[in-house]
Amino acid sequence: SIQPANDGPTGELTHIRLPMGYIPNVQYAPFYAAVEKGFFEEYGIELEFDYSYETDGVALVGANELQFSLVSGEQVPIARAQGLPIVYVMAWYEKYPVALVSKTEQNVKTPQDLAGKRVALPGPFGANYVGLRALLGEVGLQESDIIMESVGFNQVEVLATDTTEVIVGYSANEPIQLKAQGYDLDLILVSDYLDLVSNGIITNEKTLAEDPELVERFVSAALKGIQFAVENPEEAFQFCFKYIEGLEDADQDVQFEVLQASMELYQTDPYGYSHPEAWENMQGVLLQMGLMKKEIDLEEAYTNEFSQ
Amino acid sequence: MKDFGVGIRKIGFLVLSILAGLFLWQMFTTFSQIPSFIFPKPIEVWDRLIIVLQDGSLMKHALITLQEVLFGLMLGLSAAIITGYFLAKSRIVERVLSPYIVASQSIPIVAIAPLLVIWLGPGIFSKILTSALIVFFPVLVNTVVGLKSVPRELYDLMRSLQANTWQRIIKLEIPAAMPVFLGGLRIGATLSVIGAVVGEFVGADKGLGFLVNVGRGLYDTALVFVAVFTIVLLSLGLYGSVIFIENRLLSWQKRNGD
Amino acid sequence: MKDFGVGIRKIGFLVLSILAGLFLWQMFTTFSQIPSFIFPKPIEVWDRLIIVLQDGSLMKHALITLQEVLFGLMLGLSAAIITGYFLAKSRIVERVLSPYIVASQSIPIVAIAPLLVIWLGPGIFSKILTSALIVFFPVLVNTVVGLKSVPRELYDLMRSLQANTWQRIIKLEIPAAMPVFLGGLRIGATLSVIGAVVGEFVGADKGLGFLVNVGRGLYDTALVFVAVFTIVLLSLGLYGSVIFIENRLLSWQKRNGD
Amino acid sequence: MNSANNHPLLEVKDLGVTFTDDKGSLQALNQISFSVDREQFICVVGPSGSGKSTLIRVLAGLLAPTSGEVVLDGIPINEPRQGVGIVFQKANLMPWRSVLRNITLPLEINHVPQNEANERASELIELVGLTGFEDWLPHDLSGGMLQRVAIARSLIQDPDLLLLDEPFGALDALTREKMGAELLRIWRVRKKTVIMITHDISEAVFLADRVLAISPQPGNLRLDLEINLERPRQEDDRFSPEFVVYTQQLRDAIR
Amino acid sequence: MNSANNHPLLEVKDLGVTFTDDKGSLQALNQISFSVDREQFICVVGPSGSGKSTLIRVLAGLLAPTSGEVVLDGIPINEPRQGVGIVFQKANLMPWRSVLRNITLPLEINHVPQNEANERASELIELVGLTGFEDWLPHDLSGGMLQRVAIARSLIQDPDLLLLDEPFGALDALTREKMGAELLRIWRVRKKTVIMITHDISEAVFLADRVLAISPQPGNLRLDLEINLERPRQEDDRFSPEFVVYTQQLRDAIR
Ligand SMILES: Nc1ncnc2c1ncn2[C@@H]1O[C@H](COP(=O)(O)OP(=O)(O)OP(=O)(O)O)[C@@H](O)[C@H]1O
Ligand SMILES: Nc1ncnc2c1ncn2[C@@H]1O[C@H](COP(=O)(O)OP(=O)(O)OP(=O)(O)O)[C@@H](O)[C@H]1O
Ligand SMILES: [Mg+2]
Ligand SMILES: [Mg+2]
Repeated sequence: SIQPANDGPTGELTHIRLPMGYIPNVQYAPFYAAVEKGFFEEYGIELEFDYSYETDGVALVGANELQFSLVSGEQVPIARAQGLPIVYVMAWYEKYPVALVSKTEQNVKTPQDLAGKRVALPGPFGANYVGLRALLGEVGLQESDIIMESVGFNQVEVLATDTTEVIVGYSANEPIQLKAQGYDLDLILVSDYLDLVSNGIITNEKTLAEDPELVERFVSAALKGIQFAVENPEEAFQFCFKYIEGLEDADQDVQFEVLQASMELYQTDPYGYSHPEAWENMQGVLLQMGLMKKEIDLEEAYTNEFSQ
Repeated sequence: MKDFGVGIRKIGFLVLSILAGLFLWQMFTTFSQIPSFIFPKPIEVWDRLIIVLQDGSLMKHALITLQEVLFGLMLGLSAAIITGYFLAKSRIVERVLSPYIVASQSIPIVAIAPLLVIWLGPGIFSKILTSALIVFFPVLVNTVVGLKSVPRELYDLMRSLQANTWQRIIKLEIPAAMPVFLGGLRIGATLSVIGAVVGEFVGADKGLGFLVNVGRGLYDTALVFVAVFTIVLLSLGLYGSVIFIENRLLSWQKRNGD
Repeated sequence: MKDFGVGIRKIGFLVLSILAGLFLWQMFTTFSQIPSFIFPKPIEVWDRLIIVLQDGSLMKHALITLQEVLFGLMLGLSAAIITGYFLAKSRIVERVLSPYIVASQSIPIVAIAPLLVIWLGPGIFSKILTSALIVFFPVLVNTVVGLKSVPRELYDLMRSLQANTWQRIIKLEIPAAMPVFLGGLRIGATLSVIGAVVGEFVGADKGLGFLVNVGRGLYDTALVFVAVFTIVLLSLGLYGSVIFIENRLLSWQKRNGD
Repeated sequence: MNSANNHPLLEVKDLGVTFTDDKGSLQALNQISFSVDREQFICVVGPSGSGKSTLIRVLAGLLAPTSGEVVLDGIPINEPRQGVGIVFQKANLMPWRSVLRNITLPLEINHVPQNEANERASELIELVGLTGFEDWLPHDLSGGMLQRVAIARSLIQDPDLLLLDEPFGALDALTREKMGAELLRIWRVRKKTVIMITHDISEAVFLADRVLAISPQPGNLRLDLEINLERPRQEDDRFSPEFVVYTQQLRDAIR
Repeated sequence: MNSANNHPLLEVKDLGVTFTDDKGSLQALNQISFSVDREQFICVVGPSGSGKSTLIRVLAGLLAPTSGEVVLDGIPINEPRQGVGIVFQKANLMPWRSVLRNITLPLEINHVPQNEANERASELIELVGLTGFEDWLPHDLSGGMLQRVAIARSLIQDPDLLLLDEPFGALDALTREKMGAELLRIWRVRKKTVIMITHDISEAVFLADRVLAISPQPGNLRLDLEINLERPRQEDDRFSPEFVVYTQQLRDAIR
């Protein structure tokens, strides 16, 4: 396997633009750390963050306009089913990050308690919806057993104002913001009930076939960042300030908590590894939901070749 | 006979125009390097269209959006006409309200999305509002400009005939301001669709905007195109209606222009 | 002296209008049940404003957006004026192009975002384009309506004076179409800001739209408000510039209207 | 206005009108005083820009005088009044209305049923010689035809007081004479009061009981000339010595 | 147009104009033929709607005839020509231009330097009696003043052929006479050809070398009358027997 060049960058750096899927955020601390600590440079990569919409990243990688993207797990089977030649090459999260959040007075402790509740999510698409449906299916509930409300990305606001009873969100984001506002919450984590493929790095088949060495360099650097962040959360957090506008002025405790909560979801042993059963589960859920019309060959969808 | 001939010719132009578009599209997808999940071929979109037509889902979403658009258009129009009238008539009202009106135009909807959801719920109302909001301004401005273009001599005439306010509005101001006003309506009608669709993007589980979101989420670009075309069709339909009204109401001006 | 007095009064109205707005806002936040991370109080927004002013970040983003808006406005305006001229002159051009122009207005930007990124890159161009696109239509329509309102007799006059095309445009069509055209510009200038901001929402790492996104991501609602106000201010500035131009160019009409 | 009493129908007292704008001010009318009895036919002559149209606008209640007062039927005028028909110097037609609908506009405003309105209009259309042009739009008419539409419109309500600002300005000599004769007939039969601006002194003398001559800038009433020619007047009267004297007097007044 | 040869300046041959729209068609002019020599002063009279303005529009090259032909200086007219000055029946001023800028418009179009243009304009402004109103906008002028601006504008290029469509329509008798006299003077001194529409038969006879009388619908050339009164003519000529005969002939022609 490829070793970092000992004496720093020798030749030209490969420029990589990485779609992050969201705006600058502390959850990306491992990547910021990897850049700041020079890991990417060590592997001959000059990294540029791109905060466009998630699906853009998948499409652009699929079209070989870009080599890599950071995506949410369910996107990979969905996109491959549509013929996008993308391959998942590195798991960043082990646990599916979606959670159902409610104020404690609602008494929603288990998925069964959801029956008859008003559940708000951005809309019937994306990771939140997949997480919700997976959870409901796991405990034998139907979508019609709950009252689903599409509120856009305003879950925090609608829960805070009791416009709804339960929200679906990322466990490392919405609940922490709400707790910071002083609300007492119950969380139901999807990952407690079912293993699903979670966020990671994709590339496309062409890059994988023609330049596997680039993929290896990229994944290695990223993994080094993750490892660094896990071992030095405080320091990783400090790196965020350079990348996230307005972080100095935000509530830093909350933000640090966001980082810690995401770290609980990381895939650490081994770094970058994605579990085959999580893939099977994901495919099953997506097929059942009708988000995929036909089964795909999961072997082509991901590889653990680069995990460490 | 004559009118009929003109109608045929108009439709001929439309068909020609559409065929030319289809041809360019086919050429483009054939010769460019862009994969079809980013830019599908006409035939793929056609197949997808047949499917959503047969299962009725396109119709369902289109009707929802149409409903939002029509209500939004009505709301935006009424608000714009009434406000426009007072703005054109009173300097003070104009000075006090203008900044707020301009402000209301430039506030990005996503920025106030939480408030919309909290106040109006996740249903159809927030979409009607976003549609109305975007319709409002062009119609307002053209109402004001149109009213200001009413010849002063005709005001004198109406005054001398002791027309009351209502008659002055109906018999003078409305017909005289109509050409410019209808220009505003053209803009407003077209924008109303995009307003409703944007409202749906922010958060919805039905409507054509939602369908675009679904298509994007599933990398089903053909579906995205089907939804977009339906949106465009809706716009064209509304635009066509305005043109139809123009042809009716402004025939006196047409003769002049031609 | 007289003009000066009028200026003072205009500013007075603006200040009054803003104070009234602030008062309503304060009342609203005090008496409503909405928590301040959803709808902050004026003072919180003020504090946040001071911070981003001092660290220069507001300025930085505002300048980016301003740049996009100005380029977008220029691009949209030029395209609209040129197209509008030909549409007003030629029925055939109008019939063939109209459907595409209306279509271009109603295609949701997010639906073609990947294409924009592929063709224009993630930089400033896609925002200029979204801004230009939204400016285009209202200006176009009002250009056409304005040109159609040029009195036929004055065309006769210019013909009899053997004015060439260019002189006819400069000396007749531009001044005669100006009132309606400027109405379109008012709409276009206001929309240009929202166009650029929408472009930034879809994907950017600078600009005021991005700042709104950042604020929302951090649940820093005060920052969202600061960004939104800056956006509004930009719009008001552009709108004010158009009004300024109107006052200059249309003084001959003002006298009529008052 | 039908109250039969012996004070004059219209009294103009020390009327002054000054237009002011940023470029300064212009005194259009200065200290004009005259009064008009019921059923009189008054003509106003004066050079271009002397304030004739301005006077008509004040009498119509469309323009508030800067000084002085106008009393119509005992009540000071400050807004347009019922029973007054006006022909403006510009035809002032609505371009979106046909000849017929332009003429019936005043009736529409007074909620006269359309049938009746059309009937009354068709008489007047014949009177002004526009039969066959009922459905035409103003754009397609000649200058004189437009003016005739405006005249018909002013007559349709059978007003007691007619204010006419160069109603025959765009008419050819013959139509002009014919319309003048018609106007005289209407005036006599229907017992109207007429105040008419004309730039044709001979026409003024031929038609009027009294001719007012206004001098320009500021518009002063130079001459208030009673025309004592017997009625009905004949075309040949134009060559009578009195006629020539009246004409000469007026010419001199506005020179 | 300055080529001195002996064919007539303007030849109108079998000219016909028909307006057609959805409501049917209207024949405005029918088989009109006449010719105009260099430096002639022609007046055209005819009832309202007889097609006089239509004739002027054809002569100006603004309207293509439906049949027949118009030859100016040997070349058939199919577009406006250099050296022709036009006064339209409506003043046709640009409302956004001041009196001065309206008058200098033709010079602007011919790239005459502004200084020179202003100089030439100020002479004409004096001629039409608008000194002091140079910076006024059309909105603030009286009807007659607007027309005087239009006259000044038509003269500023010193055209060889003047086409005037009721140029004095909105002018009072005195101004009218004064302007008529000025026009005659300009015509004589500058050796122009003038074709002028008027609705005043006496004015036509007084001014013209020849008067054309058009009858209405369809407009036919009824009479082409040579006026053999000596020049310069005096106001008193109006009362001469020949004058009265001419007048009577024309009256009869257009009746
Ligand atoms: N654009 C047009 N379309 C249809 N008919 C027209 C048009 N212009 C003029 N006409 C008709 O042609 C006839 C002659 O019009 P024209 O303007 O030449 O008359 P004119 O002799 O100038 O009358 P006036 O003395 O009233 O100005 C009229 O019956 C008029 O309605
Ligand atoms: N709205 C106005 N603002 C400023 N000045 C005006 C306005 N209206 C008229 N005037 C001026 O008042 C004077 C008298 O105008 P008015 O229209 O009454 O003249 P008139 O006697 O009707 O002339 P004409 O016979 O040419 O129609 C003119 O000098 C004119 O410029
Ligand atoms: Mg007047
Ligand atoms: Mg005419």
